[in-house]
Amino acid sequence: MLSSAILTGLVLGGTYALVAMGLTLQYGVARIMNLAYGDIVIAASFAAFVLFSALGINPLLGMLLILPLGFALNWLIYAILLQPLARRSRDRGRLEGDSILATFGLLFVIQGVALVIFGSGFQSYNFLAVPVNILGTIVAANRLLALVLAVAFAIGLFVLLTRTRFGTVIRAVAANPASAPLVGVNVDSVARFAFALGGALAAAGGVVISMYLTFSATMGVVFTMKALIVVIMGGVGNLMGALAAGLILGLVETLVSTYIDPGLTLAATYLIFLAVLVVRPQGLFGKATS
Amino acid sequence: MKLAAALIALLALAFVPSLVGPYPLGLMIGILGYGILATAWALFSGPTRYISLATVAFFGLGAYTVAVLSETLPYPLVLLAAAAIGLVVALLVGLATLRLAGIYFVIFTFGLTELVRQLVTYYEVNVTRTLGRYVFLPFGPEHIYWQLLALLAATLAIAFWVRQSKIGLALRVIGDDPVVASHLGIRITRAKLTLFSISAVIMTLAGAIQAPRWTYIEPSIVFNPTTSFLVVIMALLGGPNRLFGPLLGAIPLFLLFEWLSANFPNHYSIILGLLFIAIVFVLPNGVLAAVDSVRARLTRKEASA
Amino acid sequence: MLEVSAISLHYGKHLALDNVALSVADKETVVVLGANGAGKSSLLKAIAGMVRPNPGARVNLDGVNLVGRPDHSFVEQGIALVPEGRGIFGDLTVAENLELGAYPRHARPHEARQRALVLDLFPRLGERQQQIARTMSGGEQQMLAIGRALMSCPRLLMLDEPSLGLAPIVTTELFAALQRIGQTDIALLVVEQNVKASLGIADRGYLMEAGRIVGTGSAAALRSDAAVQQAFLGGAAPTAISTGVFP
Amino acid sequence: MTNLSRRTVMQGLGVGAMATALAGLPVFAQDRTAIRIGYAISKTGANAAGAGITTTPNYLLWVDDVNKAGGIKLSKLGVTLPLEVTEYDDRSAAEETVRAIERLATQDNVDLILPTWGTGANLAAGPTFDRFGYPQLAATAVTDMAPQLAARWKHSFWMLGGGHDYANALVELLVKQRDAGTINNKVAIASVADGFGIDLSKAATPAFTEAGFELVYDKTYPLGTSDFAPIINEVSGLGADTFVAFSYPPDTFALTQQAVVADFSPKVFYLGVGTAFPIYPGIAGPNHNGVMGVGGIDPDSEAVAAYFERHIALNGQAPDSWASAITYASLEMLQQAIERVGDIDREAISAELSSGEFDTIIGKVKLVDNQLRSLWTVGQWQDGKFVGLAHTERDGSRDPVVPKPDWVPAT
Amino acid sequence: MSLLRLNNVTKRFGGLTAVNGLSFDLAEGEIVGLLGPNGSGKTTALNMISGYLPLSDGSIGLLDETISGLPPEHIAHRGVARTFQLVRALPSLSVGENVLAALAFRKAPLWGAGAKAEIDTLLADVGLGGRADQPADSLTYIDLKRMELARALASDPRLLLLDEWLAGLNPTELQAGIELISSLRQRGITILLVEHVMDAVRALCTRCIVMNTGSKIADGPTAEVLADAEVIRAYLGADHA
Repeated sequence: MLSSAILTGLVLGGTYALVAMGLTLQYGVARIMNLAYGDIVIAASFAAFVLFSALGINPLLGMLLILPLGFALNWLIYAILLQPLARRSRDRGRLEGDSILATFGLLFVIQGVALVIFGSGFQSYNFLAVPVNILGTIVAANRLLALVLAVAFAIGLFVLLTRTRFGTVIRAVAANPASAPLVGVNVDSVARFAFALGGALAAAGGVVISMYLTFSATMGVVFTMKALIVVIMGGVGNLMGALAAGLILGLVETLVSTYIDPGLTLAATYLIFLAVLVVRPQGLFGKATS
Repeated sequence: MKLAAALIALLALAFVPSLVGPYPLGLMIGILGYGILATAWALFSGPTRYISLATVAFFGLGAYTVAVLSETLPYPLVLLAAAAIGLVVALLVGLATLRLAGIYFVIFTFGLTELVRQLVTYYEVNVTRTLGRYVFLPFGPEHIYWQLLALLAATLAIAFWVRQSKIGLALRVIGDDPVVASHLGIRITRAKLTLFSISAVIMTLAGAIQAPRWTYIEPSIVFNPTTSFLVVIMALLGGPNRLFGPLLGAIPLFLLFEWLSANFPNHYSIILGLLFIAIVFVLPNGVLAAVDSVRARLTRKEASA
Repeated sequence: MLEVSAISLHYGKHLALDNVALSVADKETVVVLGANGAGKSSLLKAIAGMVRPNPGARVNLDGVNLVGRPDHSFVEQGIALVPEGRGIFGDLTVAENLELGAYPRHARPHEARQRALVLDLFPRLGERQQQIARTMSGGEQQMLAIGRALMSCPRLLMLDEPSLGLAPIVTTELFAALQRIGQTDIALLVVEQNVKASLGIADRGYLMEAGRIVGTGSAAALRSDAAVQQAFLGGAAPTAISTGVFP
Repeated sequence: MTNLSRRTVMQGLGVGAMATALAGLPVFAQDRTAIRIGYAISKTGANAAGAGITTTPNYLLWVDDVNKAGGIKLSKLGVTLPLEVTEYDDRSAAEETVRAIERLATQDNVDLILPTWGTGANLAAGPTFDRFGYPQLAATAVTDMAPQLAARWKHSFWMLGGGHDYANALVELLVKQRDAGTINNKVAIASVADGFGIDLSKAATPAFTEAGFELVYDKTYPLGTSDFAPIINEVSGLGADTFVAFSYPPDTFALTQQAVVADFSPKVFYLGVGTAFPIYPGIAGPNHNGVMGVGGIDPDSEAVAAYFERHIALNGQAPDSWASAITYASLEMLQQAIERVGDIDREAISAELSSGEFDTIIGKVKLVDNQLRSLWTVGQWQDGKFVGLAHTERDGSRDPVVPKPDWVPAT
Repeated sequence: MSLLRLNNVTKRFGGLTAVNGLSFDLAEGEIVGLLGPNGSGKTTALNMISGYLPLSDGSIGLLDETISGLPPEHIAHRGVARTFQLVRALPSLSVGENVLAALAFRKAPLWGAGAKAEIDTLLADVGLGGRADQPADSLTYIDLKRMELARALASDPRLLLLDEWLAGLNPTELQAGIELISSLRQRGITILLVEHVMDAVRALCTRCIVMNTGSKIADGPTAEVLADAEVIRAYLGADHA
């Protein structure tokens, strides 16, 4: 029972981590507090849905198309919409305020376009809803996929960030963008790349969750908030933090549901989130600022 | 002189319900509601720059207090109880968030709102076995309007007083540099808690007063996180560090929402979103700052002419 | 090598630089002296491309005007700046900071050579390769900042008050290191308040006041000039400079 | 439209008190070129999905049907007039709903106002409809308070019953199955902690207990839950032949998927809102067969079949098999009431709605104390249709298939 | 009687001991230099005195009272004011408001008209006369330092902690700065000065305390301390001895 609950929790946590990972990159490196993040996730879900139901393209193959599209779209969003704001305000507080306002607008635009195209109804389809038996616990393959992808992305990005020169450049921009030009780093293009990569990860999350979650055009904000919770709990800009926080939230939710009361799952996740911040104001893996 | 003008304006506004129809009155109620929330929000968040998303937590608690107590207590006592509950929760929240800053504070306050909503839901579902509650108070829109008008006047008066007072200066110092603040002898915790509580009590009352307008209260109605976001946007748009800034942010935005949802019900989202983006680019420092700069340009032109 | 002319810069309404011109020859060490607020830092930032001067300005490196290019491209042309406050990547290790120093394309092939040079100049950085930069002392951070700049194979290295806040013994070490750098192919442009020490390693100097260059001369001449002695080594009112000692 | 709204905004600024006074003037018959219908509906926000399935398409269909047929005949005025629509987005907020109705009633002076989607919003709108004397045909509100509300607001009509109706019908149906020996005595219930789930579970829990069932699981889960593995895992080990979820659409779909994955295939699998949605068979695949849920239609009714066809033709999607038909029927009632009154006299129309008998796609309908009592309460997917098994007034046209077919594992 | 007494003051950050068993006394009216290499623990010591950092061990007394363990605002109210190594202006306030912030929250607060006169006096004292209404973020580096000093003085301190207040000044400015600090002695303010500018230390300090790697290595009259062999080895270097 316990092992089953833990496994189920980890699988759920994988979804949370997967959805949050792109946001931590966008916020940590490009310093964009992206309130439209969840709508990118939903947009990718719709794309996967269309490919699957209209063209019969397997979502896993669809990902090969949707990920680059997500990258390109977010690249454009940054270049057109956010880069001027970032240039205008080199200090962090100002950019935070501006990016909240601008991406709040973007949220409505993406949601509005989705509403016009797809209407407001629920969309859902089934893919990979096959049982996988792990140590006697049955989990759905599509949910397991989310966990596997979350772990793979986290490790892959971790290696990219810590073991390559380009990764060091990205971390340098994240830590001290004002100094980056001194070593010849084009902050704009690194931030744009990080934002676009974050967008591609969001798209990956969107494709995977569309295989098992019901979604609608107006649901993006749900994912934005969940992702923000995970990112903040893990510590801004920290991929491993996002992974850990996602898994912890999944575990807490499942354990509370199994052993206490399903009615308290969300209360428990918020409680654990708040408790973490009260004890560690910079998040699980964040650096103390002083 | 200014005081007299303010009182005359207040008096004039008090006669609005007898002059206009129900729909304009409804608009005024909406504007007052958001104007109060935005002004109260800026009371704390303007000088300290702590962006709080807990607005709707207090708003919702106010509404729920009315829903729970309106049958058993006389109305003034219900409002008093709402204020007291808002105060207690504000103190708890304030103490919990003392060490948080920046985005951590923002999302913490959001999480807190959701926690309050979840706990209220759980309590209602498992203890009272109902979710929605009904508020049948004998109030028409004009009664709600008058109460909101009084609350807005009080909020502006408090905001005015805070700006003149030592505590207002203390908050600005804290917002700039809390380390310096403490070394100058400012009791940071006390200053922050005081203003956060005042702001929260006002928000709670705003929720309490508007509850009878909906008849039916349930968590998804009164703890709607969109409200918190809108309040932040309105205050930022108007300029959170000016007395009338938040109010002047609330009015055009509210009317804009109304106009768009009426004229473009099917493309509301897209147009609104584009307008938001345009605002960020065109009015980078808020409406009042833009008005100021236009005025400055005009005076310069006059001077040179 | 470096010819700067007609640099003016506004911060809002404030005129920080007023039609400044200066030059640095190959391998030369040049120091800029002046009161706080005279515009020395702004000048270095303008030359390094960190701020964009008013139209008409020229920052010519071997005859090519760099003004208007993006900020990050200046270091690729061979102009490295060690800014005030050092600007190191505090969250990264010493080794990573140095690695980033060699990020400009032209510097990458020479990374190993430059690292050897830096570690020879500042042996302490070698001992601390894996340390997080932020946790080092002020003197070590300054060395790292200089080392990182050297990693970019600069032709011109600019330093903004490198000795600020450093203990006397570290200041001595620092100027010794700068002197060694000055003896290589690298030209130095230094802004300093430590007039004695900086003139000690410099070939030439400029005097700045209120955003303008008000005088220039060889280091030896400046050192021995009575008016400079008075203005910068105690006693006289700053107006002594503005009377134009070195027309 | 644009001019009107600009004027409205001006008034909001407190400038146009005069205009408001003028706007109160009655519209004379000879000016009339259309019957003006207004509604505020959730096009964005949390309620948009529900409204987009059940409410908006039916409003569009009804307007289309009426106008294609030439309009509504106002015999007292001697004209037949088409419908003209003013629509707003209430953004899923009660405050907006209330204000939009004020606007429709006093600013736009529409002839009739159609209600928004959802229980909470309809309750919130109640006093405002009442204040302006507009009939409110609440077709998507489930509340046990309906009798009291109908008494309080004379112009309100509650078309979808209360939690007790659905819970009792389900229990009654299951009692028969148990007594026949088809299912065992154990029942597991999971309810969404939101208005609908609580209303139903509050009614169902005592009903099951009184009927002698053993409730092996009876818990709520929060709105917005996305993973039901813990609940399904726990319930599957409890030996209940009957699983009941008073759930919302996303939960309904996720519960189905999870039950299939976990191979938890109880003999009775009953889910709340969403089972009756046209996309349910698409999501559940072959496994939709035999799943029970709230609502239902009469599969043998030609009127319903024709309604489905028209709905698909206009909206590109099928209606749901619960509240959609009720919504459409409520509009037919409204239309017939108007024609019988022969004028836009809202008092008379309300009175007719209260007392008259109407011929609708769900059959002959007569309200009892302003409530529609003739409702399909339990439905089941059989042969591609969500057929009604239990009805508040007549016998079910179909027998329940119990046990339902075993899940077909996904491939 | 001593004004300030540090007794075995120790600060550990994780495994690192930044200040190790530091003890010294300051007599009322003294100007004392606190010297030492970068990273030797001087600023950490100041931070503990002002209450910004809690002590790991030891105690700090001001007059007869133990102040260690008190928060900064309480220590400020007992008469300790400071400046910061990197100037910390309050950028969104005006110059005058920067000073007012100290006046308004000190132990004997000033507010309103009385405060205004005091602001003008203090600003004039540091050479910023007539600039009260200017925004603080428009000041140059040296003027920010002046403003920060005026703000510290506005707290009406007994003990003033100056953390490299003279750093980054050119020789002329330095001369003016030294005179300004020297004039504070006449107000009866005791000053503890962390400084690397030896000319200033020699000109101002009657006594110096030198730290190295967290511990005190010398304490005595300035001339003696600066001639001390260990101080020369660890801090001054042969050139500056």
